[in-house]
Amino acid sequence: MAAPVAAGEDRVTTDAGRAPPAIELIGIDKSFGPVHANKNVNLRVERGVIHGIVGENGAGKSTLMSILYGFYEADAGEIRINGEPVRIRSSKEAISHGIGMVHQHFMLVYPLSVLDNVMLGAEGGPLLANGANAIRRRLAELGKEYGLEVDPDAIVGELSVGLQQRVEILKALVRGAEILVLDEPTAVLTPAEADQLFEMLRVLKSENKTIIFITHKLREIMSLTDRVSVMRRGEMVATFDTARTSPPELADAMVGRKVILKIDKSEAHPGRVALEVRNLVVRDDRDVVRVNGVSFVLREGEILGVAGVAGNGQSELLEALAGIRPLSAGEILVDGEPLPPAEHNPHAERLIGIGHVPEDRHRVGLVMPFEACESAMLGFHYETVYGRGLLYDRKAIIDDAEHKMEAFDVRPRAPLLKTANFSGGNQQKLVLAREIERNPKIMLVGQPTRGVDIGAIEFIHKRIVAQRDAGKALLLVSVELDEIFALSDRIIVLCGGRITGERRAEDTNAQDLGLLMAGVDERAA
Amino acid sequence: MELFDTFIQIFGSGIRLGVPLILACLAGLWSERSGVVDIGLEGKMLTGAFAGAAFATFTGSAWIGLLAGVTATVVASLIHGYASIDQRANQIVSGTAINMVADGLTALIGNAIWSQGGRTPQLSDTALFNAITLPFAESFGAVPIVGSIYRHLISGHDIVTYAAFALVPLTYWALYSTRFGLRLRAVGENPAAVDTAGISVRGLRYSAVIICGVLVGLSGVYLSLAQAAFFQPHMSAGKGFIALAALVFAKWRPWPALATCLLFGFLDALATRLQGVELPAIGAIPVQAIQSLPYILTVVLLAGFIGKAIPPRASGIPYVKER
Amino acid sequence: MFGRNSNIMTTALFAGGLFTSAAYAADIKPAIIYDLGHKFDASFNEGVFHGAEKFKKDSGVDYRDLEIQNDAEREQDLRKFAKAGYSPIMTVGFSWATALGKVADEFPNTKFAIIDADVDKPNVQSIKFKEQEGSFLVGVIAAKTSKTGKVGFVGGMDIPLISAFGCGYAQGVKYVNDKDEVFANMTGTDFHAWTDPVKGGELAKSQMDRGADIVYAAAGATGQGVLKAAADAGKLGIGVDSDQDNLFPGKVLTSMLKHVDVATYKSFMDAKNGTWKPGLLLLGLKEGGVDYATDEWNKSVLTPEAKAAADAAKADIISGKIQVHDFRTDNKCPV
Amino acid sequence: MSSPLKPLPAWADVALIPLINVAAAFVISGFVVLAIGENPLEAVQILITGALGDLEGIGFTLYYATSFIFTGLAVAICFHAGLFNIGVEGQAYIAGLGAALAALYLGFLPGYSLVVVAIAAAALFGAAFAAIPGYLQAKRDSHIVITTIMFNYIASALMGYLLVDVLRVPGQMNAETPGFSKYAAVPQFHELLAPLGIQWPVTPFNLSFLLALAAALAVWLLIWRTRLGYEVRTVGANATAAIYGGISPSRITIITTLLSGALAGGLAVNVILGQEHRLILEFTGGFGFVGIAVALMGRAHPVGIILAAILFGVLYQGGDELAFDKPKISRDMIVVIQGLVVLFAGALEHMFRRPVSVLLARRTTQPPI
Repeated sequence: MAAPVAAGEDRVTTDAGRAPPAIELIGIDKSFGPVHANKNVNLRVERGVIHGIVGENGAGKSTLMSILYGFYEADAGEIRINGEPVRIRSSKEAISHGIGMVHQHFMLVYPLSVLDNVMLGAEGGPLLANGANAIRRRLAELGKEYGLEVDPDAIVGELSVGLQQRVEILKALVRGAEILVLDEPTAVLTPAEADQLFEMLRVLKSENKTIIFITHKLREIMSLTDRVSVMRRGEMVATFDTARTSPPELADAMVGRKVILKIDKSEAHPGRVALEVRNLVVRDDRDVVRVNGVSFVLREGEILGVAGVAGNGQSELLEALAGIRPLSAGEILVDGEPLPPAEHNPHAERLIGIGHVPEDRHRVGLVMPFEACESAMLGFHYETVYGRGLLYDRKAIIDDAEHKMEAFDVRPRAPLLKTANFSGGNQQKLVLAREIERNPKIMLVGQPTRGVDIGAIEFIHKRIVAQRDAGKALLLVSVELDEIFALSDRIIVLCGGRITGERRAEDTNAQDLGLLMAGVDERAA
Repeated sequence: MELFDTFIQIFGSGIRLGVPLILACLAGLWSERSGVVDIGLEGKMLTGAFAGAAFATFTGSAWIGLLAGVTATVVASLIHGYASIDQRANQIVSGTAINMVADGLTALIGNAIWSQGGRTPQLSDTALFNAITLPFAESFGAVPIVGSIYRHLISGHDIVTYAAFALVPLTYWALYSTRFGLRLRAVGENPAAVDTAGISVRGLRYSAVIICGVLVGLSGVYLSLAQAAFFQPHMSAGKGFIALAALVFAKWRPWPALATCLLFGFLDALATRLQGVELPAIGAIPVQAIQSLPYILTVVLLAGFIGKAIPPRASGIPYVKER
Repeated sequence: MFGRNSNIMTTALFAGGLFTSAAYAADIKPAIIYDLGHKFDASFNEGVFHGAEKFKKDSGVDYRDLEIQNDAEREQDLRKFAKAGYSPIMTVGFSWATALGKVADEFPNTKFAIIDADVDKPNVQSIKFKEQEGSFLVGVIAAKTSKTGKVGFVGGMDIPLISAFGCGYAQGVKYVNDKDEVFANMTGTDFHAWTDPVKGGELAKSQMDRGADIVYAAAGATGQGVLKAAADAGKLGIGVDSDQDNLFPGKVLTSMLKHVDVATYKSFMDAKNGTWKPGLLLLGLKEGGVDYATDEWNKSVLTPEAKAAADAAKADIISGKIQVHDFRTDNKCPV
Repeated sequence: MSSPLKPLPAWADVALIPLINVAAAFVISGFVVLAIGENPLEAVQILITGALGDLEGIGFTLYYATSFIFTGLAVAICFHAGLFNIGVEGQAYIAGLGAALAALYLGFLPGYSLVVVAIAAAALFGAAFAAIPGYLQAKRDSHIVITTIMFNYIASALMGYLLVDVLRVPGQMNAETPGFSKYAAVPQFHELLAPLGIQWPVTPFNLSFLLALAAALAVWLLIWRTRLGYEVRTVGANATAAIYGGISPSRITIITTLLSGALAGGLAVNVILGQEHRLILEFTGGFGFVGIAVALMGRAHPVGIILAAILFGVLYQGGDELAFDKPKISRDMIVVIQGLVVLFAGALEHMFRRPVSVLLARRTTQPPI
C-alpha cells in the first residue's frame, strides 16, 4: 500500500515552464457556529484533469466547494485561480473567474425551458431575444462538440434527471466555465446515465477543461479521475494519482484509523426470526426507486448492521420498515406473519412492539419546542400511563420522563426544559430512552450517534448491545463504519438500493466493506 | 339586436368594473411571481385611492393625485417587502396587517381632515380622470354591431382604463421577453437557482414589490379618481381579494388574468343589472349568488376540481441561503 | 341651501312655534344620530344636519351629532346619548326602528324621534313622509323635459320605502304621457346599497344606454354616482331628499325635496318650546313635507312649461284631485 | 452570513420582546393621534376613563372582550396546528345563522334549554363552515388562507341573501329576523343582578363572558393537557415528527378547524344571543379579524388571549367614548392600532430581537443560558 502524500503537495514535480494549477486552495478554514466544517484545507488542481474529491458524509467536501463557488466566504485561507490570488465573495465572481458548478440538488427552475434555464444570469442584454438566439446557437455547438444534445425548448421539469444534469453542465459551459465542479453528480443517476455523464466529462477534459468531481463512490473515482483527494472530518488527508492508488487504500484514507470504540460484547445468541423482509421496493418523494428488491432476516438477540454510503437506500429502507414510507412492492413479516397493510403505519407498529430511533432526531425524532417530557412520549402519547381519563396526568408524564432520563443519564435531568436546549448527545439519549424503555421486541435504529460526543457514544452503544443481550432484534443503520463494526453481529451492505453483500462481523474488515459499499459486487470482484 | 345592445352595455359596465381588478391582479402577479405573497392588495388599493383623492382635493390635479396615490402604495408595498424579504416574516400576517392599518388609517385621516366620516369632498372635474371619446365614436357608432362595439366598448373610457389594458401586454412582454422578467419568474420558483447564477434574490424581490406597489396604486387611484369622484372609507369593498382570487384563477399568467378580471367585472355588472329582475324560466336569481361566484369558482379551482392552480413554488417562503 | 325655494312653506309650517318660543324656553340637549351613509351624503342625512344647523342658529341651542359605522353600534350609541341626558334624540332612518324600540322603553323620560319609520312608543315621535307625492312632481317634470320619452329611476335598497319613490315617480311620468317608458333599478338589497356610487353610476349608464335622458336617484350617497353619470353623459339627473341641484350645476334637472331638515328643525324647536308631541307625523305636499327644487342652478334646464305642469299637479294633489298611490299600502304599483 | 444570535433568556422571550412589539404599535398609534392634531395623552385618558371609569364602561369593555376571547381562541387554536384561519369572521357570521334558526324554529323546547340548544347550534354551524376549508386544506391541499378569505365573502353573500330575501319579517324594511323569545337569550348581568339587589347598569355584558372564560380554560386544557392537544401541537411544531409519532396531520387539520369554527361561534353567541336577540346583517363587525391581533398579541396562549382581549375591549369601548368626545379620532383609530399590533407582534416579531439581545449581552456579565 502506497503511503498517502501530504495534502496539497504534488507528487508529480512541476516543470517551471508549466502552466500554474487551475485552482489552488491554501489553508481554507470555515466554521458554522460550533461545527468546524473545514480545517486548514489545502488543495491543488491541475488544469485539464479530472480531480476527484472523496470523503464520507459530513467530511466537508460540499462546504469546501461552496467556498470555491462564493456561496460562503472562508474564515481564513486563500484561493488562487491559474496562479492568481482571488477573492470570491459571490457566485457572480466565481462565474467571472470561469468556475461553474453542478450542485447536488440541481439549481434549476423546473417550469422554465432549457433555454431559459441556461440563459438565466447570462442573458446578454436587457432583452431576451438576441441573447436567446446566441445561446440557442451556442447550445447547438456544445451539443455537437461534447455530445450534450438537449432540446432547448423542452421544459426542464419534464426532463429525466440525467438530462436535467446535462442542462446544469450546459449552464456552466455557456457561461464559459473552464473549471467545472460537480457535487455528487451520480447520486441521482441510473448507472447508464452515470456512464453517459462520464463520457461527457472525458470529452470536456479532452478540451482542456478542469473538472472537480465530488463523490463517495470509489468505483467512480477509479474509473474516471486522474487524481483524487481524500477528505475526512473537515480535513484534507491525502491526494493520490488515481493510477497509483487502489480502492482499499482510498477506503482506508476515507475511514481513517479512528479509535474504534471497544464494546465489551459477548457472543450473540440469535434466536428465531423476528423480522423478515422480502423483495422490498421503496420509492422516495420524487418517485425514484431507492430500495430495489431487498430481502433479509433479522433474528432475536442479534444486531444486524446495514452499512453503506449515505444515500444508497438505507434511509428509505428504515422509513419503510417503520411504517412511515409506503412499500412499492415486497412484504414485511413480523414473527413470521405478514404485516397487514392496515398495520403498516407507525402507530400500529409501535403497538406490536417495533421501536424506531429515526436517523434525524431534529427533523423527525423530537419536537424541538416541546418540553423534554413531551418529546419523551412522542408516539406513545396515547398510552394510559400518561393519564387514564380525558386529561393527561402531568405528574405521570414528568415522572415517566424523569425515569427515562435517569435510566439513560440524560443531562440536565430537567423534564421541563425545552428539548432544543439539550445537547445533541442528550437529545439522542432521550430518543433512545423513549424507544428502549417501552421494551419493543424489534428495534430499528438509524444513525444512533450522529453528532454525538464521545462519552455519549459509548453510553449509547452499551445500551444497544444490552438490548441485544436481552433478546431483542435490532436493525442498525449507520454510515459510520466503525459503529457498524463495534455493534453488529451481522452486516449487510447496501449500494444503489441493493444488497451488495452480507458478512459476519468477525469475518470482515473495513477494506472488504469499503469495496461492497463502493458497489464492487462480490461476485464481480 | 336589443339583446346585443344589452350585452354590449353590460360588457361595457363589466370593463369599467373590471379595471381595478386588472390593475390589482397584475400587481399581485408581479409580487407573487417573485415569491412574495401579497394578501395586502385590498389595503394597498384603499391606500392608493385615499392618497390619490386627498392630493387631488388639495391640488385640484388628477395627475398629482395619481402620483401621490402610487407613492403611498409603493411605501405600503415596501413595508410588506421589508417584512417579507428582510425580516423573513410570515407574509400572510404581514399582508393582514397592511390591510388593517390601511383600512383604519385612510378613514381616520380622511375624517380628521374633512370631518365627513372619512370621505373626501366631491372632486371637481379637473381633479378626475374623465372619459375620453375616441375619434369618430359618434359617427362611426351608428354602424351596427361594429360601430356599437367601438362606441360603447372601446371608446369612452378614461386614461387609467386604457393604461390598464396596455399594461397587460406590457406585463406579458416584460415577463417573457426581458431579462428582468426571466429572472423574476425564476426567483419565484427557485431562488437558490437565481442566487447561484450570481443574481441578487433580494434585489429582484424588492423590484417586484415596488412594481406591485405602482400597479395596485393605479388601481386605487382609479377607484377614487375615475370610477367615483371622491374617496370613501372601505371603498375597495373586497376588490383586492377578488383580484387575488382572479390571480389564482388565472394561474399567475397575464392574459388569463385579464380574461378572469373581465369575467369577474362582467359578473359584477350582471349582478347589478339582475337586481330584482325575473328571468324567464329561472325566476329571480339572487344577486348574491352571482356576486359570490368569483369566490366559489376560486375555491373550486384551488381544490383541484377543475384543473389545479399551482402557485409559484417559492411564493410565501422567505429565502435563506442553505448550507 | 336650507329652505331656498320653500321658505314660505317652512315659515307657514311652524310659524307658531317660532313666535311662541320665548315663553316656554326650556333647556334642552338635542342630539342626532345619522344613518349609515354618512352625514354629508348631500342627501338624506345631510338634510337633517341642515335642519339642526338652522335650529342652532335660530335658537342658540347647540346639539350633538354622531355618525355610526356599522349596524351593530346602533343600540349602544342610542343608549349612550340617552344616558348622557340628551333629549330629544333624532334618529335618522328606518334602520333605527328596532334599536329605538328597545332603548325608548329604558328611558321613558327621554324624547326620541325617528324619520321614515313608525315606532309606537309614548316617548317617540315618528316622522314619515309622502315621498310618492314629491316623486310624482319630479316625474311630471321629467316627462315634460324628456326628449326620448324614456326616463330612469335608480333606487337604493330594494325596500317598500324606495319603491314608493319609484312608484310615485312613475305615476307622475305616466300622468303626463302614458306612452313614456320608465326604467327602474335598485342598487342592492342591504345597507351597502346606500353607499355605492359606482354601482349607482353603472345603473344610470345602463338606463341611458337604453335611451333614458333623465335619471332620478333615490339612493342616499349612491345617488351621487347616478347624478355624476348623467352629468358626464350630457344627460340630466334628478336629486333626492336635499336640494342636489348644485352638485352638477346645469346637469341636475331638479331635486325631490324631502324636508327632513324642516322636520328636524320643528321637532327640536317643539321640544324647546314645550310643544313636542309623540306619535306619528305624516308629512306630504300639503304639510310642506315634500316638494321639488327650483333654484339658480337648475333654472337653465327646468323649462317654464315643465314647472307650470308640476305646479298644477301640486295644486291638484293638495286639493285631492289627484290621488297618488302609496306603494307601501299594498306593495303594488298601479303603473 | 450573520453570526447566529445567542438565545435570549426566557423572560425576555416570553415577556420583554412581545411587550416591546406591542409598545411599538402603541407608540406609532400615538404619533398618528398627534398627526391628526390631538393630544395622545389626553386621548389615552379619555379612552381609559371611558372603558374602565364606571361600571357601565366596564360592562361594555367586558362585552367586547367576550367576543375577542372567542375569536382570539379560534385563531389561536389553529396557530397551534400551524394553520392560519382568516375566516373567523365568516364562521362567526354563519354561526349566528345557526343560533338564529335554533332560536326561531325550536321555540317548543322547554324553558332555557332553548338557549343551550341555540348555543350548540352556533358552535355547530361555525364548525361546519370552518370544516370545509379545513377539509380542502387537509385532503386537497388548497391553501387555507385563500379559501378562508373566499369563505368570508361567501358567508357574507349567503347571509345577505337569507336576511334580505328569506328570514326578513314581511313588510319590515330592515334586513333582520324577528326578535327571539326570552328563552333564547343569554341573560345579561344587569338582569341577573337586579333580583339580588345589585344595581348593575344596563349593558350588553352577558353570561357569554363566563362561557368565554370557560372556553379559554377548555382550550388551555385541550392544548396542554389532552392527547388531542398534544397531537395538535406536534403537527403545528413539526409535521414530520407527527407522522413519525403516528399522528395524521390531515386528521388534525380537520379537527382543529372544526374546533376553531365552533369557537368562532362564540362571537355569535355573545352578540346575537347575548345582546341583539335577533339576527342582523354584519353583526360580526370585523371582530373576527380582531381575533388575529388578539391571538398574536396573546401569543396563542389562553391567558395571553384573555389579557389581550380585555385590552382590545378597552380599546373598543374607550375608543367609542373617544370618538364621541373627539370626533377627529374616529373609531377607525382602533382598527389602526389593531393593524399595527399585527404588524409588530406578528410580521415584524423578530425586528427588535437582535437589538435586544445585543443590549442584554452587553448588560449581563454572564452569557445567558
